[in-house]
Amino acid sequence: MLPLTEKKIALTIKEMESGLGRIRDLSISIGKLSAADWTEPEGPTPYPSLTALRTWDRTLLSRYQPFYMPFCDLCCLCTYGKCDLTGTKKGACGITMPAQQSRTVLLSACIGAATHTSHARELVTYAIKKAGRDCPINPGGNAIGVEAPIIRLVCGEKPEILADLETVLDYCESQITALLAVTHTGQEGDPLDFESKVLHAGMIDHVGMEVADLAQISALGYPKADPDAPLVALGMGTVDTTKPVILVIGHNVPPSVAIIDYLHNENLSDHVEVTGICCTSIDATRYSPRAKIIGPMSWQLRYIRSGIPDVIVVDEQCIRTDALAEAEAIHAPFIATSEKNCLGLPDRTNDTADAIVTDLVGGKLAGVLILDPEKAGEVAVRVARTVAPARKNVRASTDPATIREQVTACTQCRLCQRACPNDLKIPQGMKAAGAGELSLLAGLYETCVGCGRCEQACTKKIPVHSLIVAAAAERIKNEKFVIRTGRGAIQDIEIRNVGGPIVLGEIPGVIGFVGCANYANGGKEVAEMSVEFAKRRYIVCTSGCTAMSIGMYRDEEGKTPYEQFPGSFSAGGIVNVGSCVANAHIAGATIKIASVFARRNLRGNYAEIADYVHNRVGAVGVAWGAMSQKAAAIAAGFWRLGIPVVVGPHGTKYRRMLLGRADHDADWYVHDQRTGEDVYAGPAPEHLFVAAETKEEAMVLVAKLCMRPNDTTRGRAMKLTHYIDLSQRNLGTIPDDIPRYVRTTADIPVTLKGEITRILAQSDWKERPIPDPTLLSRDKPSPPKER
Amino acid sequence: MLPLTEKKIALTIKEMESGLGRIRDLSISIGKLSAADWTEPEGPTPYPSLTALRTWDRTLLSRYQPFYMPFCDLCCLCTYGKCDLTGTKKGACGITMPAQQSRTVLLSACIGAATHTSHARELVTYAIKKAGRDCPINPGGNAIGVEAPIIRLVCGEKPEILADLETVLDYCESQITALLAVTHTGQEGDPLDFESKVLHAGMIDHVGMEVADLAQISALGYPKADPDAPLVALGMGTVDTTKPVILVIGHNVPPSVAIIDYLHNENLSDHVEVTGICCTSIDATRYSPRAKIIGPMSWQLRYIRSGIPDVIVVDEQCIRTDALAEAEAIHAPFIATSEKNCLGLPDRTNDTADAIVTDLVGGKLAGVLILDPEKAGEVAVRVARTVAPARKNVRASTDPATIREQVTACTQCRLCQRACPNDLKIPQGMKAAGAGELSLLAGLYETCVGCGRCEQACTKKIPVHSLIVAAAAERIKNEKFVIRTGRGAIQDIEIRNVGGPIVLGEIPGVIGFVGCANYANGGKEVAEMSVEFAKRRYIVCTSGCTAMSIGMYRDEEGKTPYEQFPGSFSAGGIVNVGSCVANAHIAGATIKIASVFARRNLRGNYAEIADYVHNRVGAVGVAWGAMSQKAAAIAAGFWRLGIPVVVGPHGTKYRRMLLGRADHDADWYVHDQRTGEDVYAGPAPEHLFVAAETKEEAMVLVAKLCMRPNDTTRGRAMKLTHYIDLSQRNLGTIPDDIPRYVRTTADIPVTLKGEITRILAQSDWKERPIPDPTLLSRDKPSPPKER
Amino acid sequence: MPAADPWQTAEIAGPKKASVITKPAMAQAVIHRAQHPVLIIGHYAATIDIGERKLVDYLLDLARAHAIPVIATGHVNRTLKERGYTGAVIMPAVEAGHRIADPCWNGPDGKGPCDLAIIAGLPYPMEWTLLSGLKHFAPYMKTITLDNTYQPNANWSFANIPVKEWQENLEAITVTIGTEGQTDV
Amino acid sequence: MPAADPWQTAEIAGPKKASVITKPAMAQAVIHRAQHPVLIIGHYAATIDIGERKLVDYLLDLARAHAIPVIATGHVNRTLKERGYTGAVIMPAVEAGHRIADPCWNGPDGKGPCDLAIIAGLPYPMEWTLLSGLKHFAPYMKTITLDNTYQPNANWSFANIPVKEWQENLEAITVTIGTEGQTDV
Ligand code: SF4
Ligand code: SF4
Ligand code: SF4
Ligand code: SF4
Ligand code: SF4
Ligand code: SF4
Ligand code: SF4
Ligand code: SF4
Repeated sequence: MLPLTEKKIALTIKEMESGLGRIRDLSISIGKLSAADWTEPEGPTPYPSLTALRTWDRTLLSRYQPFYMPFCDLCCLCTYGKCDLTGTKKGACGITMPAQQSRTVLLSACIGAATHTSHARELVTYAIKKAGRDCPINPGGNAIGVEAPIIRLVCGEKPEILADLETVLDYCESQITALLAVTHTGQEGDPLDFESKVLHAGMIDHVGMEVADLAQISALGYPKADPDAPLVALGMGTVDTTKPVILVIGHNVPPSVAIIDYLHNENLSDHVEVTGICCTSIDATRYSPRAKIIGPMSWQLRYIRSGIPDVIVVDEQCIRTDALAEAEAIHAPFIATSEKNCLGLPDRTNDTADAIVTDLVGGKLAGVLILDPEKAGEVAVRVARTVAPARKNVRASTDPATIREQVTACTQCRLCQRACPNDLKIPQGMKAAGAGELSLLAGLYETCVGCGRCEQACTKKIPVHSLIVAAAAERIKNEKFVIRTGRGAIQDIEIRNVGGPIVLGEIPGVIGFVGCANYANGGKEVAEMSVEFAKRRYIVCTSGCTAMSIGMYRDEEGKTPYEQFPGSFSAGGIVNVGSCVANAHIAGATIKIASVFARRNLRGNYAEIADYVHNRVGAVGVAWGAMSQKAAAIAAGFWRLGIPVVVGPHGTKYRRMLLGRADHDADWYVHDQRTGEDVYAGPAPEHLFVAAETKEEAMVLVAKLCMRPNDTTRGRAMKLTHYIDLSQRNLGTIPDDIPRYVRTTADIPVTLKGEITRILAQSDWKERPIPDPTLLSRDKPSPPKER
Repeated sequence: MLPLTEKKIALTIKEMESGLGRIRDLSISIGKLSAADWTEPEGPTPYPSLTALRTWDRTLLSRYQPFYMPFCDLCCLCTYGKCDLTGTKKGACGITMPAQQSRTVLLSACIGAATHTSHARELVTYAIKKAGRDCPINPGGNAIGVEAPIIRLVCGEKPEILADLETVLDYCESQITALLAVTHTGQEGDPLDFESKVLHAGMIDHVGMEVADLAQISALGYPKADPDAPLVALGMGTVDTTKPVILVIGHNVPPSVAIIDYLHNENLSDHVEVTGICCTSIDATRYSPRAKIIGPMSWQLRYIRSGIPDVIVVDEQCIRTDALAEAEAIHAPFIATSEKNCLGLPDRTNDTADAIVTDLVGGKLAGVLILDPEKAGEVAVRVARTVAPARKNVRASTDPATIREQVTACTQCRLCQRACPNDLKIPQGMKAAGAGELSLLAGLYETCVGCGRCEQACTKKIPVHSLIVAAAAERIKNEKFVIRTGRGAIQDIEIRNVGGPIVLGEIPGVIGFVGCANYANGGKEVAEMSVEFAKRRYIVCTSGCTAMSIGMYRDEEGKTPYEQFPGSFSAGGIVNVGSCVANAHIAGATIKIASVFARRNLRGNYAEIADYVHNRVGAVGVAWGAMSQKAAAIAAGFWRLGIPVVVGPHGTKYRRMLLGRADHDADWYVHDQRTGEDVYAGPAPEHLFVAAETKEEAMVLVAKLCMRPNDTTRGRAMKLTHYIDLSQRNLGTIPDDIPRYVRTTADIPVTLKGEITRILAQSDWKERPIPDPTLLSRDKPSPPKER
Repeated sequence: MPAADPWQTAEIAGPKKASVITKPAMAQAVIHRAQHPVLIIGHYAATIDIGERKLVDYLLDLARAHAIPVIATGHVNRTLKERGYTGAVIMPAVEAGHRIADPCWNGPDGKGPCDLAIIAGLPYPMEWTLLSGLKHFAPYMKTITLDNTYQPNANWSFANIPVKEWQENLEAITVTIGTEGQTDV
Repeated sequence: MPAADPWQTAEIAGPKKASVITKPAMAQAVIHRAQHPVLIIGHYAATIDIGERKLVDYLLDLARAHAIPVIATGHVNRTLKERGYTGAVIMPAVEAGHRIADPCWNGPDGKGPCDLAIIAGLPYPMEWTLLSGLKHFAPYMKTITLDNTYQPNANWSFANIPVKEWQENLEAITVTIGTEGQTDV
């Protein structure tokens, strides 16, 4: 039976006779979420349809134009193809290359939004089962008034209990279905309309993420908006390998919860190590700080191949699709737990734990599918405890001699390097290793993202990645770090406290480091960048794999960033909100600035709030090692709020940038709500989506992109100080666009007064007013209210 | 506000006091569709989850193995890529080539299912607006007892009113979202699990299609399961070009309905031609037989470029994405009407019809977006009537002299031919045309699918397609045909009548020609095939563009197949069910054979019914010019029912076939429900998805694939007769696999007794029992009941 | 070896591409070396003119000269019978591909797994996809196409060559087949 | 002209591929012919060794010899300044691509739309995608890369050549630049 049959119901009956004989004023509302006492007036676009925010999207897209960089000249999406779309050529369906690229972006964003939404559906269903339909949504107790800023903003609803979230998900699913339909051959043809739909998909993605994290925070007792969320162990070096070790990989926490619960109930918590990779591990530590985080997704191969895990449990998302084969190679029993990731395994859900344990321990089965988290949890623990003793003896580590022996086969053909996404100089490492010098090979460990493509390419079947890892064995032992686990949402009081400083400029920006840092050196670079900005007293937010990468770093005193900086949403804080779905809290924080601090109405009022955020909240997202479709969707959700996103060089593979033209003055006028006039406000922020080539370039960009038309002179001076300083240090020069950002002489940082005054004098700079800025034209009819 | 707030509610209260003071036995069920009087017991899998039918899928897939034919060596789905997956190489996420190909198929199937489901959502919302939430679902009045076989089978629900369909769509959307999530990087890794999910997507697609057609039939008064649905005009030659001409393109009928209504209300029906391309046109003729069908989607360029349409109205799906540019080229005002296809046009939904008409007529705007079908209808008519008189004078036709002039630029570089999906010998046509001989060029018209890629490739900018069309001007004038418009569902009485003959073999099979015939000669070939099988007294079903292609054909007496054969679901009938979404009725008919004829329970009883259909109903689908993602989803829906699908040579681009191995005897055992034994039943049907290279090969295959284990000896003899006869005529020989299909000597066709007895004698043939067949193992636990 | 592009411009395959047959001896050597070749003849072979003859005639010459078992796809068997060739196994091209990719299949003649598929006369995109299936999933065997269009997914293919050059090649291949193939390919 | 494959094996582009620079004169001719070339220098130029010098040194030779305006991407400007070159315009590579693709943009020096982009020193996949953007959307200009890896999306690129060969080419190009380019490309 559909969960629909249990949807929230509000029933009011004024008069009635029994047996349904007479009824008067019977009012039943189903799926009506908003609390009766929510008096906030409804804005123009609750539950927006595909085009309801098209006007706002076009406003953004006319400033921030797509620059397409096709990743293939062809389209192969239907059997008419492949079609050659080079240049101005059209496909058999009439599509042009710009439309094809934006269509591909939409497809990615749909996959991303679907992934989060489907995950949210799993979590809500699970949370309801665990805590009941009436379990209140509670991300932070009294500290939080606006419990679901994105849902309020997008859906115009105020969810109160878990069951309310189901209706929100119905909406998300219907939008995703419609958006996916748009990618069908012979539908949308205009690139900007595709882009508008990308933004819609991104917005839906954020709704889905918010639902997901609200559900698990509420039902599982995670830290509730807690700046002092516990510090937990991070890194392969933290694992006590004398104990049985369970590895969980993925994003959907229920199996991990079941493992932890089972251990607790059986008094085994001290006797088994629960270790995790990817977001599941963060969420496991939100549930129990005893769990250990191994590292980001790129740690999968190296950790499995270490032989340490005695049992591997996977759920969904970002799991290597060859995880089963890798587990088999180390003879670790394997448990899949998600309908979305069955890996061809026999479904043992309906068998007894005893029977399953027997088959796994006896080696009758290499792996099983168990679609019942509790059963999976019990089986995982029991199997781990049974197989561990024997496995401890066989854990193979490749010694230097073996490495040298294996590398001798290398012909220096360079195919491994040509397959490596990071173009790593593997052949040189092989050569040196052959000559007895392992340091070059070991050095690759830092930049290797563990994708295994090198091994696939090697015609000599050299286990390249394994050798790199083996050569780096010492470093790995020292992978002992801490990370502050996911705190969840931002408190209203925090928002109130920083609202002023952000506007005044004591806080020059809010920077979110999100996604995974899967790029050569990407982990180290996000750590360095976050420390740099935290030191400069920006608010640094992070989540997911990037949050782990930040933790894998030490300052001179050996402190990780989480030990060095507070976890509060305040100047100089490094705020780990949680797993990937917790990204919603970062977007939510910017929205809450409009609501809690500036008292704007959120309810179904998307365009106004996005306009507020875009013009006033100096937030920038950084997805350094951008990789998956989820990342595309997350970024799109930020774009629709007008928040710029910077990606690393690999991010150019997302098919397009959204770039402003600082040299087109006309693009940068805003309406001044005080005077009603259009005022040049400078290219602030200059881009909506831009790839940086290096960490140094990224930092300068980020500092620049934090500027907003609404900055006070004090705020602007502060932001310019950082921008100029970062530019001087990293690019060796004062940026040449300073005149665009100086509105009045009061904007000029005191320390640079002379220099900047000289620059302004050499340009045709004129003082100009500081507007009360908006991009919304009040004259134009508001978009139709649909759906 | 969500439509959810208006979901169907069943309320029962036994006792209560006013003011909600005391309530007893209050039962409210929301989204509960099934009529209270529906006593059919519920099967094991109502609303099946992603894995609920995995066991059934694996049963099919173990017989019908995927043979992957990668359409590209690479994967480019995330920014880790591109990854080289050649051979056994794995991508950076660990994926293998078979998994990647099946993942791509899943992506296509998701897009297809989303397209139908989103379309269904539009239609249900529209139908409810038009006819009310309580409008009964009525596909055929008293003639139909099982109103929604697919919904009953899949969802375990019995929908009664339009509102009931919304809950069904909620389910579809949630499944599509989950399935799409499966395509995310790092989820499913097993090819067969991907394939199982493809089948799930196909099943959902069929639910979506059924919802869509039930909604429009019920609300718009279409023919209701009417074998004598009207014959309507088909072909460019049928248009009265002296009148203003409106062209509608797409699939979503509301704008067409509005045009027809407006004409009717204004007494203009005689004064304006309503012409259409693609399914919208079929549905327009279901609404009003005065509307005219121009042809399949491949007629878009040729018809627009003829200059005949005075106004072009597009909705969604299968519309050339350059339709706006083509419309502009002939100065025909353009109206887009779908959120899914906005084409960058200004949204004028909230403006008055007067204002929009003025802007379109005055040429101020080339096109507009109007998201209100009624308004779009009015505007279309008024604009057409205003602009038509002037446009009649400018309609350009390219005369032979102009053609000869234009072809002189041709360098015989052959780039056009190399771009042509059908490898047409355009350069030869150009050469001959240059020499004054147009017949070669004109001859290409028959095989050209109007994709325009030739023009895109020509470095001399020769308008190749236009010249082909111009050269064929005479033929086009003669495109005057008729088609029996879509009748909708199949009546229960028809099912009862054919159930016996199908089992007895008087009717050797049910063949569905679906999709679009976009392949060189594809249209002609589907017509010939359907006539051939109708003559042989198979039941021929068709829909969509293929139904049009079948109509564009005449026998020696000049009759189209629709004039030659009846429209009833009976031996020798050619049954046009309607537009693409009406394909649900073809699948539905096979399900109804199990239900209405064989009295099996449908309710949530998928595996048993699919097993019935697979083993007993000799149905085969043919999608000759397979093209879009929808076609992939439709095919997958048939596969899950165990119905084989034959595609044309382009169909190999779907990335894989599902092929049986006739030479593996062990694959073809079925359980005999009478004896409990496993019995060799022959490879019947031999394949689930197979591409034929030619029409001739396809016909032999289709005849063979109609055989089923349950065939009576009389039925088998009849089927063998056709199989052998078609093979002899087309392949010049008796097939060598006859011994596999002859179970007892009674199976041997009388006319071929001697020959076949000889063949059997030369093989190691032995008589064997005819089973009461099933592939379901009663011993194995039934799949878990989830969701 | 000269570069070659897919005949249908957009049908790019990927990193692994067919070697171009630049002279008949290459093809001869490939065919000669095979223990269990199979010849797949598509229906276009019956209609494509090469000089006075059809493609199918050259292919049958080859089959007969080397006793190569034939799989007839489409409806080409009708033509084979007209030519007096009755030994072909009839099956759809994709079914042939599926079986050939199975290292346990004993070939159309039951004599053992195929180690070389010689393919010609199929519609270009169908041959392309079929060869792709074999390229990826039949690692134990090789493929060669004798069409005059470049098929990147084969192991060996002609470039896109004119009919005359094709004819010369085919004549050389079919005439001298059976003699030692000397060229290293 | 020899065939060339993308340096990163899987980065196949499509039907339109770069002509391979087989001798310095080709590159010279291309550069010489340009009215408004622009030189985009990526950050790797500062780290890649070519003999005793860095790639950036060759590129600056070129810029200086031909007075080609320079766009410095990444953080390479720091190195340019160390080399005494202060005239570079600093912008992210993708922003440079976006502007260059605009036929109304007057180039980094304001002297007119670019008709040739000379690119080197970017991360391979980033350069690949950037060149793809220009290939498709900047029809009025040409692109050449001076890296020693084949970039299929440029109009001209070296094949994947060893450093020594690269060095010889770069020396020839930068030394003789400004003299008549004679080779037909
Ligand atoms: S779009 Fe991707 S899968 Fe398609 S041809 Fe290009 S690289 Fe291959
Ligand atoms: S979707 Fe369009 S461009 Fe892509 S393959 Fe199909 S017809 Fe060609
Ligand atoms: S595993 Fe490491 S070295 Fe190997 S290809 Fe991937 S990133 Fe490069
Ligand atoms: S691919 Fe293998 S053999 Fe070639 S250089 Fe790399 S490690 Fe050596
Ligand atoms: S999805 Fe996997 S195979 Fe495809 S590009 Fe990404 S990492 Fe590579
Ligand atoms: S329009 Fe016709 S001739 Fe031209 S490429 Fe398409 S099918 Fe071939
Ligand atoms: S592409 Fe143009 S020039 Fe070349 S053969 Fe075709 S029509 Fe002639
Ligand atoms: S048959 Fe094909 S082209 Fe025609 S309307 Fe249906 S899906 Fe579209």
